[in-house]
Amino acid sequence: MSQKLEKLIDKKGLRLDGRKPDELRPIKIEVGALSNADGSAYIQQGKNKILAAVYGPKELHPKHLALPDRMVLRCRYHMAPFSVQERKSPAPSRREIELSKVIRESLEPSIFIEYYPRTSIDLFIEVLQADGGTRCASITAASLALADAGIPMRDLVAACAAGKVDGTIVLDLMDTEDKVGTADVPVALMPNLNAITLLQMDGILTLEEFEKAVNLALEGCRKIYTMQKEALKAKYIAVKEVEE
Amino acid sequence: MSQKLEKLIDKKGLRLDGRKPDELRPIKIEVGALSNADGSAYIQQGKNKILAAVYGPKELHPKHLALPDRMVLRCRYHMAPFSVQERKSPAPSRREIELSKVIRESLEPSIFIEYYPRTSIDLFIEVLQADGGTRCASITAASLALADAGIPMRDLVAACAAGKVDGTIVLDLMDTEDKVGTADVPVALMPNLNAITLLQMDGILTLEEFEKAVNLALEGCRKIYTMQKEALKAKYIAVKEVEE
Amino acid sequence: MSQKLEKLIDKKGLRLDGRKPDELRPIKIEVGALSNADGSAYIQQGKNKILAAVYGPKELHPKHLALPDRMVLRCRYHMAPFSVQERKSPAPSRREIELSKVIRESLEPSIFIEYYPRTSIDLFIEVLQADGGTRCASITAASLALADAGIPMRDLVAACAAGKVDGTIVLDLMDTEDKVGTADVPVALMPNLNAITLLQMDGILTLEEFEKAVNLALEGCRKIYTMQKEALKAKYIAVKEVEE
Amino acid sequence: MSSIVVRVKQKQIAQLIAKGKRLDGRGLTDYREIKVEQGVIERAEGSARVLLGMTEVMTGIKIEIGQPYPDTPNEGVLTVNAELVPLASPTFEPGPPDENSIELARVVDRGIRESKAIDLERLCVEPGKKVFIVFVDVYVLNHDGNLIDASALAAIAALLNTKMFKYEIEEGEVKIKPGYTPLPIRKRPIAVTFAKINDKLVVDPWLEEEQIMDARLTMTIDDDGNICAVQKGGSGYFTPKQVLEAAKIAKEKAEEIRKKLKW
Amino acid sequence: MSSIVVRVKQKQIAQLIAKGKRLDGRGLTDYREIKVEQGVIERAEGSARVLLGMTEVMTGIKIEIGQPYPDTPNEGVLTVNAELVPLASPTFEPGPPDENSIELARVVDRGIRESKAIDLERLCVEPGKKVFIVFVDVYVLNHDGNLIDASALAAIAALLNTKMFKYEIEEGEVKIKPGYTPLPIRKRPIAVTFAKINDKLVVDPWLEEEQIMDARLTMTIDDDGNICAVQKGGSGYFTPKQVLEAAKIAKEKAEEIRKKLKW
Amino acid sequence: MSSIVVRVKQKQIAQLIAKGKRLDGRGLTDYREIKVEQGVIERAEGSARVLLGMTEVMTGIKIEIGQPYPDTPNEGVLTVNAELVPLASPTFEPGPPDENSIELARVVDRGIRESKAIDLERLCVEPGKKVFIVFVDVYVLNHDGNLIDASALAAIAALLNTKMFKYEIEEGEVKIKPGYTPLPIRKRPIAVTFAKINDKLVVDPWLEEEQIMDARLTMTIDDDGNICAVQKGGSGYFTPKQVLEAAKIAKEKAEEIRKKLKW
Repeated sequence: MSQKLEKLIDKKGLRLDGRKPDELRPIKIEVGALSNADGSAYIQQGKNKILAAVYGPKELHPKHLALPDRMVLRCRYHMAPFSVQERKSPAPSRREIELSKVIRESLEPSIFIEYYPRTSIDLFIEVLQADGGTRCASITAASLALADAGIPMRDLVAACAAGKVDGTIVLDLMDTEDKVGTADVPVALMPNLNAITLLQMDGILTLEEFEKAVNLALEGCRKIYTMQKEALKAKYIAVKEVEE
Repeated sequence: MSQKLEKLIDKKGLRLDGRKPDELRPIKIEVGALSNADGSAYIQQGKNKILAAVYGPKELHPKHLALPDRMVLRCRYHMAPFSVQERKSPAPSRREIELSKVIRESLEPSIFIEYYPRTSIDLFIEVLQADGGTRCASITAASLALADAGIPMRDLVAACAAGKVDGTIVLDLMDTEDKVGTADVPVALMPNLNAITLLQMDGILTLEEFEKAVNLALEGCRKIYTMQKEALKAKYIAVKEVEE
Repeated sequence: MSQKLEKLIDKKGLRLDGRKPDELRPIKIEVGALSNADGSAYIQQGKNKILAAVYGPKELHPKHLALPDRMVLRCRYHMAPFSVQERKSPAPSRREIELSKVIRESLEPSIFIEYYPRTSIDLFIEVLQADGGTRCASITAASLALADAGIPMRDLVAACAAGKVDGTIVLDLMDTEDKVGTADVPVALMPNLNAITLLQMDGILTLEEFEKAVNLALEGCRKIYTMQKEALKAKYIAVKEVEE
Repeated sequence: MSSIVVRVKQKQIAQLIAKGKRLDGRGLTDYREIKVEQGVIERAEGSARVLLGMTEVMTGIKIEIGQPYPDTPNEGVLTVNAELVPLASPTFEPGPPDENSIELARVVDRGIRESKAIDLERLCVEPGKKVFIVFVDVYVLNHDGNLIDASALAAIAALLNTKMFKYEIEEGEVKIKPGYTPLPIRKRPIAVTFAKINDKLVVDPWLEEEQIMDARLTMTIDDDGNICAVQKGGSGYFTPKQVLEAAKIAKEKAEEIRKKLKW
Repeated sequence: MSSIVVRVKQKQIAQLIAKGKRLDGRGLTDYREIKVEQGVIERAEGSARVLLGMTEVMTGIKIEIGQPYPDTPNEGVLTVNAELVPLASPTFEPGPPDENSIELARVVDRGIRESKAIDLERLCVEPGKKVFIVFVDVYVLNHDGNLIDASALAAIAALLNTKMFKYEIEEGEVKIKPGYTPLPIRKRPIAVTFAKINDKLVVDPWLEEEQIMDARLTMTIDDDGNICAVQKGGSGYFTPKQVLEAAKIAKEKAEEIRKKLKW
Repeated sequence: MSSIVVRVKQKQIAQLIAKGKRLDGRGLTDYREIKVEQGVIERAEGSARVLLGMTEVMTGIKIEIGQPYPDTPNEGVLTVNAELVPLASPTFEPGPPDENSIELARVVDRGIRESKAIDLERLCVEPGKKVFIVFVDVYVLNHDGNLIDASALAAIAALLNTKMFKYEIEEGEVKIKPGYTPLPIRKRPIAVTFAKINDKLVVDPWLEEEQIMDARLTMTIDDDGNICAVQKGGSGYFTPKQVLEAAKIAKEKAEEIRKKLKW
């Protein structure tokens, strides 16, 4: 985060795209977007466009990686070369490898991994267009893809970032705010269990600001959770209608 | 070896660091330097600082690499990025791959490899600071790490180089002598068996000079052998004292 | 294919090396050129110099890649670093990976792959000097290497390109014609079965020109087929003479 | 599906084709429904999404300034890459491109390059030193057969949709100016792929047809009805007659499909 | 140790923690003994060795001249790399960095970068063309738990110890002059890591605690008591209350640990 | 061959050697038949093919213009690479160079470099900026033992055969002129390899001898009879006496072999 002098919040307290500090970007979620995957979801959050797909549970190869008492969740977060301003090489970057890990660890607490010993689930996330907050939007979509695949889960995981921009704590930073702002705090939550499964931060915050940012992000997670449930319902109703 | 005109030996016959031609650099050896390894040793020789660690004997994966009648010794010689003047990439260089091979082949003759069929020993060497003669110092330390791990051995392997500098055959070349000198002859020896287990040379030597250099290096090996045994003894006494 | 204005066909209708449009370059074939391989062949076609070697049939490792009802043919087409004008890195290029695939698929139809379930054959092709048309010459040699290894086959595969140069459809393009010409159509044929097993094209041709080029290439394949059979015979006679 | 059910179905597909019919009701030379959406990724210089039945391919174009190849100092550079993204099929694995994705990229590349679809000379900024590099990234999102035709179509659709930034040269440095110009496109090559099943040719094979085909043949056709690229694939063969028959059908089909493109 | 003994011991560790005690006698928010040795590798521009109990990390700093990033033409470049050297643990394998060493490097990097510990603008030699590149190589030599805190401490200790060569620019070329200046350091970020075991937070987990922890939380704190980096790890979760409690403890602990550094 | 037959044969080889004889009739210090063919690849700047019995190695030389190493700004660059091409032996695998091919390349490299066989200073085009890079690519085509001697011989044979293009410098750019000059070669280093079997030294081991040897020793000798490179390999050892004996034999053998080279 570099502190260049751009005005990210105007006199009325509104952000570059007209949002209030505690307002989410427009979100569109579609469950079951891909026909080959066992479960899938597509999310648009601002200009983010992200697909998540789940294959499994299935036998794990090579077998010596299988665990006798639990399933193995594998996760690949990947950005399309054309998803960002400068073309990204398709080889996984260090950033993508770290995000694959923290996304996996944000979803593992939600899965009854002990139900399927010796198996694996593969979770693939493709960022087709990136606009800040891709890790959170990816988690939101990936959790729905897991549900769509029929994996038994404790709760859905909803994710959202808060941060500090022009001295104000704001919700759901878009790309410019992420790059020019002072801090970014991505959070993932299982709302029913009040359990934070992802927490990162970069930037500079006092303890008080940090507390405020975490609480605002948690609020955002809860709003997104409602949308997740609607998206799931929409698919089930659609399926039911087709079946009838 | 490039032949630049620098004076490496002064009028009194002394070298840049004040040593006589047949004098070793100061050597400090510590056996059992690392707590996780099954055996380990640390050596300082001049400004060389090198750690060696042994894990094993243990089952070999993948199993089709295991040998029915002997153990497999695997060896990785590796330099820390900050060990040399210009930062070294952590990926193994061709030089490191060759040295891993010749170091392994200098130690194999000392191990009763037929005692542990189907198993492997992993030997890891990390050069934390390099000052010429790292392969020899690595062998000296690695042989102690094997002994510290309780691997049954025919003899310790002690290693030392000799070379030609300003027309003189000298012992234990340091970095500048290695780079500016005319020849370098690293040698490893099992003193009790009079067995040379490493021998390399680069530079230009007549047959007579070569013979002189090999003999000087062998002398160096025997001196180092004494220090190896003292270092082993020091550890056993220390252990005994702790136990009592 | 770039269209630079060079005269590739002279007033008499002859090409840079004096050939008529429908004439092959001089071809020399030797079966059994390498002693370690189970089958091998060497071809010179113009300045192309290519070796093909076959190892197998043999057990396939790792075993999960083996097929219960057929053999697996693996193929590596590779160019020596010194085979071309600018040194080629020894790591396989994308072009080499594609050619390995199409060469393999041009030979598979000729092998009774169902005769050896669970096994594999490794086919290695090394281009020592390249002069245009290496993929066809490689197929011609590789098919002989398979025969030399005693693999049961439906027919030999003979390969040859045709193309368009200075407005004329010509046979067996050499390097300059390939680079400066308008189109190149490599074809592989099992002559006894009238079966086209390789067909590619780059350049621009009308449907009529394409038909003409394919037919000319097929003629070339049939001529090469005759040479293949002679080369096989030559080896058997030589072997017989040695045995007697 | 159990493997017995699979084999019964495969037999049925093959038998129907022998009678000139297909399991999904198409005629032997019919394509599945084709949808082309151009301009789907705002952040890319050009983009398109193609649906060929259930096969889905997205292509994005990025443009950078870089060095020309030494042998074409006055021409921009075209680079085609294809990713068989693992979310598209249980048979796709993460990792560097395998032979299938490399072949796919190279067949798409050949159609664009050999038809001279892009006027590469107009992409030269400073001869021998600076040119535009056009990255065509083919991204397969759902694999239900015939990836070549879908990818080639998505690639040319994205190129037709591509806008380049304007620039001027100031003291040897490229300065970006406001505004855009379209990429100079001259031709719209279309790939038409055939599968050989039971000795018949069928156009636009879907996944289950690909699994039982003997061999595959792709003809790429330019706006003038010329052939600009051919690729045979698979472990079977074609007769010379089949090859020429395929060329004729490809010419007709390419003309139909080309109408789906906005220019 | 047999796996039964291991499980009995793990149970014991967890039960003790539930009662506010730890197997090695520490309180829940106590660190193991910390030793910091700065300047251990003469050949490096800066170096340090940190012992955190039996965990041992060495960090070396190398400085080279290279190109700035296009978006920060006036700033030097910071590059952090971490190697989980195989001699440090039977669980470390030789090979390119895995997700654990990449995460470790990136968490250490974030603390230094976000706290603006290095004045990168003073590392610019020629704007847009030449800057100093600071390589921070974290080398884990013995793994007994809490690698993040040991590595972050070794990194800032090595940076504080770093001397840069002096230079002048002659006809566009950098000429090295005799003498050294210290690297311009402004802040000393300290990472404080918590493990959650039996729903309690413990500070500075050692290896056996890490093996049974539900989740891990690292807070990096700068000289002013601000948070400059946070990282949650592991397959468990934290309650919002635990997160805020951890932030408060981290602030106190960071102040204590910072005293170990020579500046 | 069944493994019993193999073992009987190996025993026979070892027993014969103890008596000073070899299975193929050679004396202990005899080489197999050596054939050297220089100039076999017209497209390469230099090339040679060496047959050592059934061992076959081809070496090609390519020359490019590139940057010198920073510490030798006035010298051309020598790069030796060795490929154990998989068609040469059932034990060679495709893929990046393994430790055996790296050792092979580095031993060949050392002989050329340490004997100062190439006058690298005459390969400098523009000090510190442009020099000739000499790529020596060793290509093993059939492996029947003693790859080092065959490769070293093929490398120097190819270098002796190498012609460099002429050039002039016009406005800082290298312009190629018609005509060629030979590469400036000063020395012809020859590698002589010994196997230790049953405590005896044999020269030029073939494959079956290598399979039972205890250790391997290579001495590289220049035109003046000096030693310029030594490499011990294998899991066995040599006595000091054996090493000095080997050096003497190597000197004689190198002189014989050098006669095979056209200069």
